[in-house]
Amino acid sequence: MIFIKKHIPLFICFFVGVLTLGSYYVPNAGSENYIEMMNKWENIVAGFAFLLGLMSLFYSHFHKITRRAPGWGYSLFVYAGFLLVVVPAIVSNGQPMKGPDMTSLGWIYRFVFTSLSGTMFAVLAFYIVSTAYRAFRIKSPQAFVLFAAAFMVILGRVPLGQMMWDGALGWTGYQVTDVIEWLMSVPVVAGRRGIMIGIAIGGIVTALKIIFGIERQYMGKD
Amino acid sequence: MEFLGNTWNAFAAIFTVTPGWMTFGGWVAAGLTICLFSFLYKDNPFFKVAEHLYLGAGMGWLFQVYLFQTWKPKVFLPLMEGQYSVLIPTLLGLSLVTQFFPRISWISRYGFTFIMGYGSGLVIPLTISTDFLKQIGGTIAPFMVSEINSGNIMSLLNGTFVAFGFICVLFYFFFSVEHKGAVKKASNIGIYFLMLYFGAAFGNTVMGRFSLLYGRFDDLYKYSAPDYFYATHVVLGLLVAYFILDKLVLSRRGGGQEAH
Amino acid sequence: MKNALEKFLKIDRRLIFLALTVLLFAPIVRPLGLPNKNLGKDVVNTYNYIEALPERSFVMLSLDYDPATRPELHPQAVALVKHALRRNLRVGIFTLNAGATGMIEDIAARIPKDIAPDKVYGRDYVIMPFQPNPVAVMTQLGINLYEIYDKDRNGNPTKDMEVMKGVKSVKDMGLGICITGTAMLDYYVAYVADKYKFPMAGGVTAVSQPGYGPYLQTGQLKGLIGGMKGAADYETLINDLEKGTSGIDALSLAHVLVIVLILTSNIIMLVLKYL
Amino acid sequence: MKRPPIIPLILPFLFLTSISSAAKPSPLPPLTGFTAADMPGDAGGAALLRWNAVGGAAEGATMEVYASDTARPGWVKIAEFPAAERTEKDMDLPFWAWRPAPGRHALAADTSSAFGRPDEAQEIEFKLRLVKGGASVETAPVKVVIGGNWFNVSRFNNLVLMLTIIIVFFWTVSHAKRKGLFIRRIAGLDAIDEAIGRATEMGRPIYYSTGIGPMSLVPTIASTSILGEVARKVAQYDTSLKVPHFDPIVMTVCKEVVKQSYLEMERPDSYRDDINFFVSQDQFSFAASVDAMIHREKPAACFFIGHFMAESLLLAEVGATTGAIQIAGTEQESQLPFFFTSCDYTLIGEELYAAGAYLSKDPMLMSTLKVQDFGKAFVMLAVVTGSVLLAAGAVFGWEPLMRIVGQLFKAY
Repeated sequence: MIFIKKHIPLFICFFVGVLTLGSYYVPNAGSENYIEMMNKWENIVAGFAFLLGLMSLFYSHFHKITRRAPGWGYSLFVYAGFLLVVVPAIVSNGQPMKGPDMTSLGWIYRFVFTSLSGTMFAVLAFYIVSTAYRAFRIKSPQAFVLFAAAFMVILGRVPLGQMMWDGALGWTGYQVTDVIEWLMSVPVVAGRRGIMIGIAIGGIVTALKIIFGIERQYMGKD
Repeated sequence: MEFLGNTWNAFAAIFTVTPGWMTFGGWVAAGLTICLFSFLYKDNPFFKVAEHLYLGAGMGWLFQVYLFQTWKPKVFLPLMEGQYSVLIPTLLGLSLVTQFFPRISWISRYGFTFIMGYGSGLVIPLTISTDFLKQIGGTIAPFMVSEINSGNIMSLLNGTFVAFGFICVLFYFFFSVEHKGAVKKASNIGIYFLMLYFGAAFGNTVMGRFSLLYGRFDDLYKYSAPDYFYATHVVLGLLVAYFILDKLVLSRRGGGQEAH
Repeated sequence: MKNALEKFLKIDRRLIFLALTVLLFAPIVRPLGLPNKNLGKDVVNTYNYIEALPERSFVMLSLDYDPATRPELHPQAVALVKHALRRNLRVGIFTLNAGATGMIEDIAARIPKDIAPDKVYGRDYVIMPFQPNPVAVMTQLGINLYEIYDKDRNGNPTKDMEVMKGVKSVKDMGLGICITGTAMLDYYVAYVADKYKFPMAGGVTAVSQPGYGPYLQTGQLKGLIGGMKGAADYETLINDLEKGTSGIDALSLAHVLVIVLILTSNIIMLVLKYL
Repeated sequence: MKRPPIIPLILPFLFLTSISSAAKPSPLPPLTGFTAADMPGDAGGAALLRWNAVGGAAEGATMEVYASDTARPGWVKIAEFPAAERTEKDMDLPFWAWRPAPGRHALAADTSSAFGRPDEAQEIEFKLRLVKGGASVETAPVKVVIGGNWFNVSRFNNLVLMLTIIIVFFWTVSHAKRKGLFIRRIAGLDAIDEAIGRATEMGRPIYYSTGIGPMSLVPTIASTSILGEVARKVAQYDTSLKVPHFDPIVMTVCKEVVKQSYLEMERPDSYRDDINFFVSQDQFSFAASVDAMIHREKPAACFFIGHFMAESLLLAEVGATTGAIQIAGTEQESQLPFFFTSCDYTLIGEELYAAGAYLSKDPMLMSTLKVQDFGKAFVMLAVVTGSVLLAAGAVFGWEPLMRIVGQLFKAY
């Protein structure tokens, strides 16, 4: 049983991994046909991976409701929200627009989904301002450099900031945008690239571990 | 059969979007937006309801997109046309779901290994070329100046600066030698390059988050118009009334707790 | 004095929230009307690249953003569609983000209305359905896109469409642009641009914009539109001002507020420390 | 598509130099040195055409390339470009796969859009046509068999690098298991000691959050090792520790880790099961609840180490306003600026992994870190020598050197 439960999946991983890896270096028709077939299949498999997210959300809220966990009443709204989209979607056959007219699905998208998901992250703008005042401390030379770069960018991105720069430092002949462009194309490139190399090799090592069956966490416990 | 058809048509007719619905939409949008913003004052039931609705509605939207744009055209229709080879990826995909049933969860490994092996095989050579070889090539490219003139002096200077900073940052993240002497100096310079990067990122994040807020405010402003019967004003007023009432009730009970 | 300053430093944050609300809402009600100058270099590069494409070139527009980043990215997408269609290029709209389908629908509804009323679906532009596996789709785009995109979003076969004439893979396209609030552009750079030597540009949120510096320096990306400022710049370039321009104008006061707040609190800290 | 008149085959031999076969006398020089071969390193469907430059006559002239599938006769124009372009030097191939000759042109002629790309080899005929004004000259057709190849030689540098990484990886794994590997101590760990010391003096609790990542993420794994170290110190000094959780599985793991640390310090009596507690699986509710707790209890030290997203802002701010020593660490670049400005010490990206590996001595974490270090060393060396060689090549005009260095670090 362990053969079916563990060894075959690991072999599939190794086999598919090595063939796919090889397809980058081997250009011939066989390799191209293989990768074409895999692309089509993987696209469909990934289409079902979405069910994992859906089921785990439903499962955890179902659990909350049945156990009457604190705040379980809110969990009902998860299902309500789901039906609020799916029922109109089925009625309008998945079309948000029918010619020039909006369907009920389009209505839900514009007025419910857009406002909800747009606002969730817009709230952060407020926390940035309060952090700027209450927690942004220039207590070391490094923090000062960080602030100086942030200052330039915050100021230079908006028309009012550009006007202020022109008024105070316009005589230098440099626009604030020039400073930002230099910042973005020189020190930022160096900093980001330094971080990138480590991440890149970390990613390669993880991928190697997966192909060789060393990393198996994604498979779940035995 | 005809009865069923009629019932369905009557049901579907409820979902016809009329101008009245469009106005009502303004109220819904303004209401949900303000409920979420109310978290800024303090955590409250309206925020929680809207937040849970968001989770459900988001999943619902994804579900219908997958249903109509992936499962139907990529699985259902080909099967109807007799292309049974689609069954292989479909079964592998469905195997993922067994993860939720502990006794047969091992079946999901077939799907997972199929995805992970493929993804890992693809990513290795591409990372080497995109994030490794090309980044080295890009760093040294400015040194290829065949003749010195004022134009490429700047690019040479900037290129040197990038290469120097790049190496210093790499020293900062180098863990195999003790940070002493020259290595320490280099890594200390490296951290300033990182700070410039983070500073620029901070500045841009400010713009990004404010843009999102602008988008919501812009919508709220739209719904505060007379065409929408002042939806924003009314909803906001109702919520403020709730908080005042809430505070009064709490203080009568002997003081509540503010979040902060 | 010291006590008062300390108190001022620990002021209720809801007052700061209120200040931001006022400073961001006021310019929406009454715009400042400041001109958007100093266009970004990477935005201009994107614009010039599209300007230099021969007529009827195929431009792949991968719109991979959802409503959460709409204020930043939707104006970029609209401006790019306008520019490409008005330049008489063929536009293929793709998406690898399920949340984006509604935003694409919005653009689709606007094309016959005000973006380019003379353009015909199927001849000048086409909209493809959402596909769930980005890396598989990208790899296939470089070989033969019809194996995955055999039908458009309405279920019509794509192969015989006039807009797709002579287009089999990214090698037959003039430019690819990915507009995204996620890491999709990174995938496009590695899986399509570098692997198949395909010119790509990007439109990203301001948050992720600095991270693409290395790709721009090496030329792996031909151009980049970053955040609302990028959208405003692009609108200025195609001379058709819309939400991006009015947005960047409205952000002015709030940006200055942030700087004032950081400086005030740090000056108070200094005073407290040395007084 | 315009189809030129079919010209009788004069020389039906492969790779034969042809002579001009224009019917009427023309001012254009004849096209010479025309050869066709299979394009190396491709999936099939393309041929490598080479011909001699026509000198001054190229000015304003256009080169047209025609192909014909011998199975289905009939000429199809597959390419058209200014005659002065596409020299052998312009070919986008590295020096180990391509040796350009001066005064020659070359083209990778792709016939797949004209004739498709069958899986087996196909026989294709090619000819060139030089057009200038009304005049034109043609080469005789040349036949060639084209097909797919087994190795894309231009990706050789990539292959070598990949094999090197695999070898280094297995070497470090075996070394890490047998002898262990050296990793320097991260400065941030001293900051952790200091923070715990201060909390002991003040008699206030310590908060530690592992973030919102699941157990499968490396930052979460690293964070649990750091939590183990923190718990050891806490047990030693008998301070109070609180660990709010987002993910129930991470909580289970952390309970074990903390319990183990208390046992190691021989303080099992001080261990309480409620050190680790579950808060909420919702990003913002989690942040709001933890904020409220920190605000109420005013801890002496807060640790935010692991995978953090937008909640980093909310958490770091409240700690800063209550005056706690804050130590943060995350791999999320977009959150690092907030942590850096509002915390006393921040572990940046890989530093977090290194701290985790240093404390746990886990061979897998160690080996990954070592391969990363190897890669960084390689990059540093490549950048330094590469830029010196390129600059030297530029100054002294050694063109081949510049070409070699440039192409070594290019992806094809």
